Parts: sequence; C-alpha cells; structure tokens
Amino acid sequence: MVATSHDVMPDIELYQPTDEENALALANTLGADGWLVGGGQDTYGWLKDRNKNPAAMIELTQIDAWKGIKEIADGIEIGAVTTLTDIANNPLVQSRYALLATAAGKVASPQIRNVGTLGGNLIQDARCWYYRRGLDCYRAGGNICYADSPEGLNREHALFGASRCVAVSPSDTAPALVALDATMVVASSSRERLIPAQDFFVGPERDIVNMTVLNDDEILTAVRIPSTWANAEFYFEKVADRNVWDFALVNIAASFKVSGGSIEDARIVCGAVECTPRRLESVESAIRGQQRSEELAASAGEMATEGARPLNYNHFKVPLMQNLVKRAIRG
Amino acid sequence: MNPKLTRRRFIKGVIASGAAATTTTMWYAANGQDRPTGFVERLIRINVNGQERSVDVAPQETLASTLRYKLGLTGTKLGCNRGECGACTVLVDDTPTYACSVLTHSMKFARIETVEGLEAPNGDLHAVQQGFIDQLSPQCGYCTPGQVMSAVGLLRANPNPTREEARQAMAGNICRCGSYDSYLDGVMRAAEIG
Amino acid sequence: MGEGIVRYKRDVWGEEVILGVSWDLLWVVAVAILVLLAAHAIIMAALANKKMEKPSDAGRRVLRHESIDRLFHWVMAASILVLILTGIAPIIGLRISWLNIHWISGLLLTFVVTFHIIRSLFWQDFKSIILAPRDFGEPFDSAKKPGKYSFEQKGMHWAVTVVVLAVIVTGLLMFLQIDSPFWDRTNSMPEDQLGLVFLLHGLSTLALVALASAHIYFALRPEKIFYTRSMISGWISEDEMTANHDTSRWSPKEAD
Amino acid sequence: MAYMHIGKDFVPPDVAGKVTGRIKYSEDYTREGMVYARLLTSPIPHAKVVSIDASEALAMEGVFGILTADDVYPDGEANSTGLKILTNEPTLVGEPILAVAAVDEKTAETAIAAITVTFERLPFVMDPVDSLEEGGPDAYNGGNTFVFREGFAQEKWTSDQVASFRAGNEPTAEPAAELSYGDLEAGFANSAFVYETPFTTAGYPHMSMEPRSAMAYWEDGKLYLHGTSQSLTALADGMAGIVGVPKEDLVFINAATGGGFGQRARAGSIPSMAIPAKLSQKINRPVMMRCTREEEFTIGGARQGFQGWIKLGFKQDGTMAAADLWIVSDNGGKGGGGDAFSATNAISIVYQAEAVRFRGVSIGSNTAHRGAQRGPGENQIAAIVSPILDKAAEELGIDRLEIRKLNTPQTGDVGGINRQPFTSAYMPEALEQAATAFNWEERITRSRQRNGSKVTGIGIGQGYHNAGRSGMDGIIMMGPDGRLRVHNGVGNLGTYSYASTSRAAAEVLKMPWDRCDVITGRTDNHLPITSPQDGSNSIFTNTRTCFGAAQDMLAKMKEIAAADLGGDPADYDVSNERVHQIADDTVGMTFGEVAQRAMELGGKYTGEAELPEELAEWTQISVSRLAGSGFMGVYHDPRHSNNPPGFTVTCTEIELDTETGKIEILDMVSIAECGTVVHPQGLKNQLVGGGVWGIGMSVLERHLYDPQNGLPASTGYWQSKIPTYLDTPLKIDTGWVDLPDPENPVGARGVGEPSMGSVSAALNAAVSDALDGHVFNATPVTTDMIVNHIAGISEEWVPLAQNNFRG
Repeated sequence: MVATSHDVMPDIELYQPTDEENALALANTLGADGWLVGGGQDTYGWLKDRNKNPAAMIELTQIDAWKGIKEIADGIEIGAVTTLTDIANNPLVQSRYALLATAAGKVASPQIRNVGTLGGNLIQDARCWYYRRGLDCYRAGGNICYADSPEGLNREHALFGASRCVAVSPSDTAPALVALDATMVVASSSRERLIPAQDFFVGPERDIVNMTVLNDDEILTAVRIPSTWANAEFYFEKVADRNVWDFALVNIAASFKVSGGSIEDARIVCGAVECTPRRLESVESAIRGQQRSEELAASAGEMATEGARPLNYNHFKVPLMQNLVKRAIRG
Repeated sequence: MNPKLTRRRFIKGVIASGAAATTTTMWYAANGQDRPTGFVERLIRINVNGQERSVDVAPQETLASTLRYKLGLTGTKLGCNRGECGACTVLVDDTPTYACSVLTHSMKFARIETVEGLEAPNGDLHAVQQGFIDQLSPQCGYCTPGQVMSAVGLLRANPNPTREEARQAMAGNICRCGSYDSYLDGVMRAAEIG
Repeated sequence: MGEGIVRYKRDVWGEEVILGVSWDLLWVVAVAILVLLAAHAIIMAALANKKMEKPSDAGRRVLRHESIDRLFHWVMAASILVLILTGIAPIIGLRISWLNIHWISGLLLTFVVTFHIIRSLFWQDFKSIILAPRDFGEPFDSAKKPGKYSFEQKGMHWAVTVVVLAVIVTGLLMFLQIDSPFWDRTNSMPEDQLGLVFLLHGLSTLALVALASAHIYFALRPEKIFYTRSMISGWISEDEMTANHDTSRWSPKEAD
Repeated sequence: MAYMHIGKDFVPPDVAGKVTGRIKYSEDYTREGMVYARLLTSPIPHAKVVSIDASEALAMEGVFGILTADDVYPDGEANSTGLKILTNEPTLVGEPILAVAAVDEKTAETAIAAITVTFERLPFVMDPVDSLEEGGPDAYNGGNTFVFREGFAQEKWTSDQVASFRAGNEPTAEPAAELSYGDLEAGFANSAFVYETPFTTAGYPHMSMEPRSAMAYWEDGKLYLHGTSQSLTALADGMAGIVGVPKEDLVFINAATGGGFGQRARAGSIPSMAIPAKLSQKINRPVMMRCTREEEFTIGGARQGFQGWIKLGFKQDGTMAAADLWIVSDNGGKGGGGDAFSATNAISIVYQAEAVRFRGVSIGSNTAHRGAQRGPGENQIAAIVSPILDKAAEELGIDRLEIRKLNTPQTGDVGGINRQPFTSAYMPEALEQAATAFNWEERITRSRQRNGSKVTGIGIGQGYHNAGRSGMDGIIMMGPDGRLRVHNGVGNLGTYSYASTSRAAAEVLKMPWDRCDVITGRTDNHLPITSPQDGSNSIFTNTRTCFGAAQDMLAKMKEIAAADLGGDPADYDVSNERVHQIADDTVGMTFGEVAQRAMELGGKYTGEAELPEELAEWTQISVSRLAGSGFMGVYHDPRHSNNPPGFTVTCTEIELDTETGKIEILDMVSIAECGTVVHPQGLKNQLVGGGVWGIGMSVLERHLYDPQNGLPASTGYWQSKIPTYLDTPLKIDTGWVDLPDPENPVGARGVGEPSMGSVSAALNAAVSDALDGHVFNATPVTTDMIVNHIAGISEEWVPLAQNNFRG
C-alpha cells in the first residue's frame, strides 16, 4: 500500500487519424482500451493521475470532417471537435443559437475553451472529487459511494435521479443542446446512430459507470441543431463559485417561443442537478400558453424542484434552481 | 491491428541539431519516460519561436514538457500541470494555450511562441514585457510568463482592448500574489506603447 | 480485477479489499450448467430407449400442493427470476433501471420466504422435507420409494433454501447500504466487510442461477412434468403417486 | 522630507528576468549527473509505520537509494509538533514517509510501488471539537494539544460542554491559555449593545504558484541547495541546522521564489528541502525533488481555522467597552500557529477596546500543517468583527465610518493585551483618506438599495499587523569602481523589498540607483542575517540595517577624507558620488577613490577589524569572507522599542444577487498607513494583492477534508477556489497616508498583511449590509450560504463545520 502523487503523462500510445474511416476503425479495434481525445482537457488529468489507464489515445482533432460549423437543410451541424471558442465566436451560432454561444463561452477558462471541443465538453466525465481522486467508488466500478453518506462532502452533488452514485452532469453546453432539441450524430465502423440530445446522457440507475449512451466503439462526430428553435428567446445562466474554471453549481439553458408576451412553447433544462441535463417538462407544459409574469415565473420555479432529494450539503441547490428557472421564465 | 490504419504519429524526420542531447536526456529523466526504442520515428519538427526544432517526442508528451526539458525553455512554468493555473500559457498560432494540457504531437503544424521568443533581435522587450515592467505588474513572477503570453495573444487580436476586455482575455491565468490589478495596468500600458 | 473467483479493489486508504465476486464466473456457471444439463438430456434420451412406462394422469387425483403453497412457489419463482435478470442486466451491459425493481423483488422474496418458513414449521408436514439418512440410499435402490418428496427434490429444496437465505441476508445487508424510501444510507459497514457481503451475494447468486436452471430443466423434463402440473393445479394422479412414492410414507388427501 | 530614492518608483533588478522568463526558480536548474527523487507519502490520516520493506525497490536498475525517517533521525523522531522531513508517525494524509532516488521519476515511482510499508492505523480526527470531547480521538501520538516546553497533553471537555459550545454558547471548559486586561464585567455592564455569537473561520492552503521543488548537491564538503524561500538568509540559517551542516558549508541558492505567504518564511515550514539534500549526501549525486501541485498542498500547510465564541460590548457612544473571545484553533496534523491570540490582540489594537480577554486552546486535527499565513489571526478576525461593528453602529444609531473613527488607534495610544505603545499610528488619517477617496458620505446612501434581484452593500474594514522588527545586520561594499553593493538577505518573494530596503543605503550615500547593485540570490554572495521576510516587517527591519550600514560607510568615508584631505570628518559630506568638504566641495574624493583608500588602509575599513560585536554568526561568516575585498560598511541594528503597526483601511461597494447568492465587487479602495512610503508600486502591489487574498478569505477559499476518512479534497487550485481575474474587481484603487514613523530612519513601516484583513473585513461587512445586516459569523461566506440564508434554510446541521469541511 503506497501513495505517490503523479502529474506526468504515463507511457501510452497515441493515434492521430486524419480521416473518419481510420478513426472509427481504431475505435472499433481498440474498444475500451482506446481513449478518444478531443481537446484533451478531460483526458490528461485522468492519465497523469494514473486513475484511468487506457492503452492508447485516439486524437480526433485532426479529422477535418468532424470540425467546423455548417448549415444543413434543417439548421446547423457542428463538428464534435470544433473548439468551444470557435462556437462561442461563430456568427451563425451567435445569431441563431445564441444560447449555445453563451454556454460555450462560459466553460472553464479562455485557454481551455481554445482547445476544448464541443464533443469533449459533452462527454466529459463526472467531476465528483472522490471519483476523480481515483477511489474505487460505484462509478469507478466499486461498491460504495463516498459522497452520499452521513458526513460525505456533497455540496456539488445531485438533487435528482441519484442511484447509489450522486455525481452530476458537469457540462455547460449539454443543457443548451437539450434546450435546442439537438441531435447527436454517433458513428461506429458499422453504423451511424442519431440520438436526441436528451437521450444521449444516461444516469446511474441505468448505467453507473458511463455518463452517455456511447458504446466503446462509437464516436460522437457531430451535433445537429434543428431550425425549430433558431432565433428563439434564450436564457442561459451559470452559477459557480468562481467565474472562471469552475463547474456550475447549477446552470440553466432555456428556449422560448414567445408571441405577444405569451409563451407558445419552451424547453427548459438545468445542469449540475442530476447526472444528466434535467429537462423540466412539467414546467414547460405548465407555462405553455401562459403570459410571462412574475407570478408564473415564481410558480414555475417551485414546480421545477418537485421531487428533489437534497443531500447533506446541497440544499442550497433547491432555491438556486428555483431562482434560475424563475429568472429564465421572467425573461 | 488493422494494417490499414494510419499511424500518423510515426513521422519520419531527420536528426537535426535543434535539441541538444543533454536536454533530451533531461526530459526523459524528469518525466520518467523510457528511452524510446523507435527513436528516429518519434523525431518531429516543431516551430518554436520562429525556429524549426527537431525533437524526439514521446507520444504522450505535453508541450510544456518538451519546451522545458528538451528545448530548455524554462520560462514556461508548471504551476499545477493540469490546466488550473495558466502559468504554462504559450501561444499556438497566436492563441493562448496551456502548454501543460496539449500534446506536442498535436503541434506539428503549429507556430508556437513562448516568453523567450518575444524580445526583438536587438534585445528590445515586447510592449507587453515593457508594460509589465513599467507598471511593476509581477510580484513573485512565477505566473508572469503565462500572463505575458495571454496579454500578447490578446493584443494581437485586439490591439486596443478596454480594461474589461483585457480582464476577460486574461481570465485563464491565476496570480496567487493577487497582482491582477497591476497586470491589467500593464496590459493597458502595453496597448498604449505597443 | 476479473481474475479468479474474487475481485479486489482498493479501499479509501489504498489497502486491497474484496470488491465482490468475479462476474466472469457467470459465464463459467452458465456454460457449466448448460453442459451438465445437455449431458443429462443426452443420457436420458439414451436411456429412454428402454422405454419406461409412464404413469397415467387419469383417474383419482390426490392433493400434492395446497393453493397457498403453490402461490408461494410461483411468487418466489417470479421474484427470483426478476432478481436474477435485474441483477445480471448491468453486468452484461444492459442499460435498464434495475435497482428499484431488484430491491422490491428482493423484499417480496424475503417476505414470501419468511411466510414459507413460518408456515412450514407450524402448519405443514415439516418431516416430509427433512433429509433423513435413509434418503441417501434412494437413488441407488429403485425399490426404495420416497415419501412426499424424492431425494432429489429434498436436495434441491435444501440447496435452494441455503442459497436463497444467503442471498436474502446479504441482499438485506446491501439494501441497507443504499438509499431507500425507509432510510438514508449510512455507509456504516467497513469496506472489507462490505466486500465480503458483495462476494457472498455474488456467489449465492451464481449458485442460484445454477440451481434455478437445473430446477427449471427438471421441471420441464417429460418424466417429471406432472410435478410441475401439480405446482400449477395442485394434484397428481393416484397412478403417478403410486409409481413414484411410497404411500406408506405419504398419504395425501384427495384433490378437490 | 525630500528623499532621493525613498518614496520613488524604480525598476527592481529582477523584474526584467520575470517578464522574460529568464529568472530561475528552483526547478529550472539542472546539474550534470542529476537524479530524481519521488516521495512515498502516507495514505492514512494517522498511523504508525510498522515496517518498510524496500529490498525489491533497491534491487531495481536505476534506483540509487532510499531515505527514510530512520536515516534522518537516527536517534528516533522527537515526539513533538512541527513538520518533519520524513516520518514513521504520519498524522495526515500525504505526509512524506520516505524518498527514493532514481535515474528518472518513473523509475523512482516504480520503485516506490515495489516498496511494502506496513502501517498500524490509529484513530484520527478532522474536527478539533470532536477531539475535545471526552473519548474523542487525538490527532497526535500522546495528546491533542502541545504545551510549550512540556510536550503533548490532552485537552478534554465533557460531552455537555462540547454540545453547549456547538449549540453556540460560551465554552465553560478551562482554557489552556487565558490573558486579559481591564475590567471585562464592568465593560459589558456599561455596554448599551452587547453582541455574542459563535463563529468559525476556515483554515486554507497557501497554494503558492511555485511548488516547493528543490535540488541539492554536495561539492568539496559544501551543500549547494537550490530551493524556494521567502527569507533568504533567515531560512538558510535554519536550514543548515535541519540538514545538519555547518552554516559556513551551506550555499543556499534562491534567486526567485514563486510565492510564500508565510509558509516559506522559515526553514521549519519547508523542511522538505532537506530531503534532496540528505539523499544527495547519501548517494553522492545531485538530486532534484520536483513537487507536484498536490504535494505542494499536502506537504505545505494552511492557515489555522477557528471555532470560537466572541462577545463584544459597546457603550452608548459607540466605544468598544469590552471584547471577550474564546477560540478553539485548529493546529492541524503537525501543530503550529498562534493565530487565536493574535486575533484577540488585533481587536484590542484596532478598536482600542477598554477591556479584553482571550481564552483559547489549540487542538490538533489530522489535516494540513498549520502555520503563518498572511496576517495569521489578525485577518480572520477582522472579517468576523467588522459586520458586528456595523451591527453595533446600526443599533446605536451611529454611522459605520464614525464608529470606527471613535474607536481608532492613534499615536500615543497603547494597544494589545500587553498594552504596548505604538511607535506611531495614523489610523484616523487613513480612515479619513479612505472615506474621501471612496466618497463615503454619498456611497453610504446607496446601502441596501435594490435593483431587481440585486442589492447594494457598502462595507468598510480595517486591517492591522505588527510591522517591524530589529536586531539584524547590514553589510554594504564598495570597490574602486565606486559602485555601491548592498548585500541583502531578505529573499525575493515578489515584494521587491530586497531592493527597496537596499535603497535606504543609496539614500544615505546619495548614490544614483544605477550605480548601485543589490547583492542577493545566493548565500555565497555573503549576505547579512535578516529577520524572516514575514510579519510585514521587512521594510521596517531592513531599511534600518541598510541605512545603518550606509551610515557606517559614510562615517568611514568622512574619516578617510578628513585623514587624507585635512579637517575634521564632521566637515565633510557626500554628494554626486564624492565625499567632500561642506565648505568647499572641490576638496574631496570620488567614491572610487575613497574605496581605493579604504582598501589600502584595511582594518575596520575593509571589515577586518572593529566589527560590531553583536553581529550574528551568519553575518560574521559573510563579513569574514568579504573582509579585505573592498570598502565595507557593516552594522548591527539595536532593538527598537514599542509596536510599529501596519494599518490599512478598505471601503467597498458590492452588488449581491439575492437569487443566485453571487456578489460582484463594484468598487474597492484601500488606503495604507505604513509610515513613510518607500516604494509606491511595491506598496500598491501589496494592497491589491492582499485585497485579492481578502476576497478569497471572505467569500471563496476553502479547505476540505472528508471527515469520514481524512482525505484532502482541495489539493488543487480548482477545489481550493483561488480567486481569479473575474472574481476580483476590475480596478482596486489604492492610496497611502505617508507620514513618517519615528522608530525608522526613513520613517517606514511594513504593510504586507493588513490589506488582506481590511478587504475581507470590508467585504464581509458589505455582504452583511446587502442582507439587511445579517451576520454570518463565518469566513468564507460562500454562494451556497447566501442562497440558504435568503431561502431560510437552516445551516445548523453543520455546526462549526466551516473549518475543515463544509460540503
């Protein structure tokens, strides 16, 4: 039994495919031994700590086909290895899907956004410190959760949908994409799947070791955002301890179609309250057809946290989430 | 293994004098890496501070590691080695980047600039360096090279930033001494003299 | 992890402790039981050439299982099947919400097993299921006929009893380690003990998978299918009874 | 007084190296044949090493040796508090057990993985109050507290006493320490407003940017140690003792240090540098020990957290009549720190309370080493007291600035439990200047104004730290080139005081700065002893020594000139690098000529005779090596009397969002009162830097340990919440009073620490103001606490938990 602090990259293979076919073949061949790398901002920490030990990295950022933002028949398609900075600064995204541009601009720090990719931000692993420390908890394949126990430190953990593991979805762009009703384009060497953003993420009761439905041989290649919610009224807010680097304590992404002060349709999604982005469908249906007002916002806020099950230290997320929903609906 | 796979990391190169043998040895030692068996295969060329440098680079090697231990560019500091502080910030194609959190092999086609590359050939300091001196921006100085590089990146993209714009652009650099105010004074001064 | 029978992990301070059973054993058990049952089927098919006379299901019917016991059996069977399926789903990578179903089934199993124990001790003929020394001669002497239950049936029953009790006790201990509507989990069990509980639960699960497979297989065997019918409808024919049982040791009342 | 250098900005000699990346920190060095050390650290919060089996590791190729506590302490480890180089009795997770040297880091790590260490697990504790309870676990082997000169002791309360304290009541147990003055009872009896509350302050890590890497090698019996330090000679002096090498045989090389904040002031707070030194000695090779960020956390230390009770009484006119404090301070796993007493003392000094009582006990927990961190004690309490002061002001109907003015310390006052007079104190001027700069009268009208979900909060706070020492030595040299070389051992921490204090010497000799060299960076540059660069003292302490050494040289110059050119030394003065007759400045010599003459004369002029008797051993070594090599001015500084204070005042305006709990600092003004200003840019940096620290303490920084297993959660920048550009104001305005202190030859006092206290005091006050005067009685006040408060969610389920864990 020894303890040593590591911070240097371990010996590991690196593949840098330049075309899709090679990348998918590699993913297929290497399976669980291959680690997909976008910007690497959620990769190198794991590897340096020796807490995940894949045999090889497959770097995807040199595949031009999976990079960039383009218009498609219905909306836009963003390559999975497009950087967050490129998304935040892209005129097309800014003008039609400002929700995503704002969310991408709130991730981590400028340098991380400069290399961090959309795919990486969506697929990043849970940030629970026990898990990141390399403890053999449920999420790491063990049989215990250290965070959800009488004295566990769980200020940043889940209000909803916990099942043994109480980690939350750390992404800022994920709630935005769910609120935009985006579709994930997932490819493997044998097939391509189109998965609604909402179904892309998976909670611990269904899969305690993965945060998305991606299989070992699959790669998220692009995200398609339909025109349905283009130019809608958007609201994004991220509340974190620090205004740089930190993951959200709670974030919210919402799209509204408003006509004459009346909400015709809405999609409201909160992050960091559950292992997946939490879409507030009951709130959406409650406000549909209603006039925007302080009262509506307040009642919707209350409704948003029904069923919340706070842990020892995260009670504050209940009022915080209520307030963010309120602010979004108030507009 | 699928023989059709392109293993692009095996780039052929020539052994050039860019990296002195001692510094390469240093890198292996400091990073605890095995000396590679396919030594020549891992020789890549990277463009650092306007010079093409041939370096033997392990596949997993971070840029900060290459810069510090192979090219002797110790101005790039490791404060945390995990993208949480910014002390290792360098410019990659003019974009501020944490050198501790990118692979050198991903930099093969990029233009890398470190704090050592900013001075003019005649020894004149870069406007940002001069601005930081004028305003006595650094305190302990450990984060300074990173702060300098972020500021240079900002001023290239936006030569006349507002103080708020400067603050947003510099936000990925921690200064534990808390010299943010003086760094912003330095950036504004640099924009003035630059 | 993944080697041998036991999987290990590091506890919170880095010390190696038991994590649980190696689930690779699931495949070993599955293959082994398939091979054994297939072998049995082949041997039986070979023996079948001698064409043993099958007792008729017509005629007088005697009561083998009361309705309450039949209900118990099927509830237990269903809950065990659900428990096995939900327990195995995450192991084989099926993404379903299994945990709540699993513990609810577990509670159901606990409840019916408790019911059965009490009922068998006070209201049923407990002697009929006891394995006596003489029963062990039964398989080797075709002249020896059993009372209500054959040696194989008793053996299966007691094997299942031990394994189910093990799975229930360990399951309940594990249940205490997760949040439920009744309590918040306490994480009070030391990690090495927790690992032992997981290991025993896993081992008993493997045994249960084997036993359940064997049980289902035998229940579906043509020569024994009348027992299965009796577990559904309660009766066997007098013919079946006299062909397989020693009526001096088992004299059931007539079926309704 | 018009100065040539004092009060003027200049370019410190090291700043160019910092902006070009050329200046070297410890890990930037390399040495032929250098090998690498890695540490095996304790995975357990409290344990004893039963056995170490390293045979397999030592047999590995490329492994050069191992260093264990048995090597370092052959006679056994002393059972005392304080960091050890290596230990067999770890009392926190991450404490170094052994080090392995190998050809590279990976080999060292592989070797470490092959070492079997058998530990005996011992009971551990994360919350000092748990340890206080009867039957509760003790952090140390032999008790939970340390009594000076006596050793470990157990401090235990009954369960009822613990429960009562946790419920917020005044502790009823016997304190380990009690100090007081004045009639406390009468004070509270005469009070029109009495406020009594439990409170907590977080201990949290220093997190210097540069991890504490060190490289060492031995050559000709001398140890060359490249390290990191905020106090060059003071630290080297202690390090010689830790390594066990004669002072004259240690060369400590430290051109620049990437932050210290109290934790690298003395050798005892960074003994890990002895690991490569000892290993190098053992294996006879240069050894580099590179530290990771996590190691910087676990081997480093933290501020003491408080779990306390405070009662303040104010008379009808607003004067503070009585202050009563009972503090359980967290001594961490290795002991250390006197924050609680300093905190109480600061209340006496800053608010001039008429009666003060301190009671307290320091209790260990199996968490990081506790030691000095920027204003240890003074700054935590500043943030706690300020909102209470505002509450008193509100209750008594007094303006919040006014209540501070009428309690202010000033020249002629005494302060502290020892009732020590100030050397001078211009706090009234500082308050006035801050109020004017902030436009207090107008700003205070915006207090609690609502704008949507946002509320404006106005805050004012004061900071204090004792800011000066004495009794150190000064050496300056001059050669025939006439350049002045100021030997300065202060250490390069980023305050630039090694350079700015040197300017006191230039001032005396009226030397242009470009004709001066500051000699520093490595101890074989022959440096005088200085006080550690901590406690805001450098400016005061070392302007005295540099000034004194220059006075010595000046006197010698006049003697030489008088002897050579006739007349009395008193007839001479210096200007333009010449010593000349006052009556006829054409009669004189250049400094180069004087230096040349001094070297011809030798004796006292070159440090070979008539040295001050009281010179410290370290200085004597340096002087003896310099002797005869040039014209020397040398000085031993006598002790000063009274307390030279460093004061700051901060005013701030914030906007608190009641829906998110986030605060935005809209404006911040900090005014320093530190005697004569020596170096305006350096002072401004201390004000803004301390300000960022104050923001960290007030609303962000934390120190998390899992109470269940003792694992540290905040080992990096992310989890410990170090403030960023966007958590701090766009602009912090600064200013200074700039009135001279009589106990310093240039009128200067230090001020490195107080700015943190005044900012956190002002910020906590502003947060309280925005919440209609709600007092959290805690630092930090984080987003979740504000949200919980507004939502009416009780936090009583985490009583006094702020210290080491709070979610």
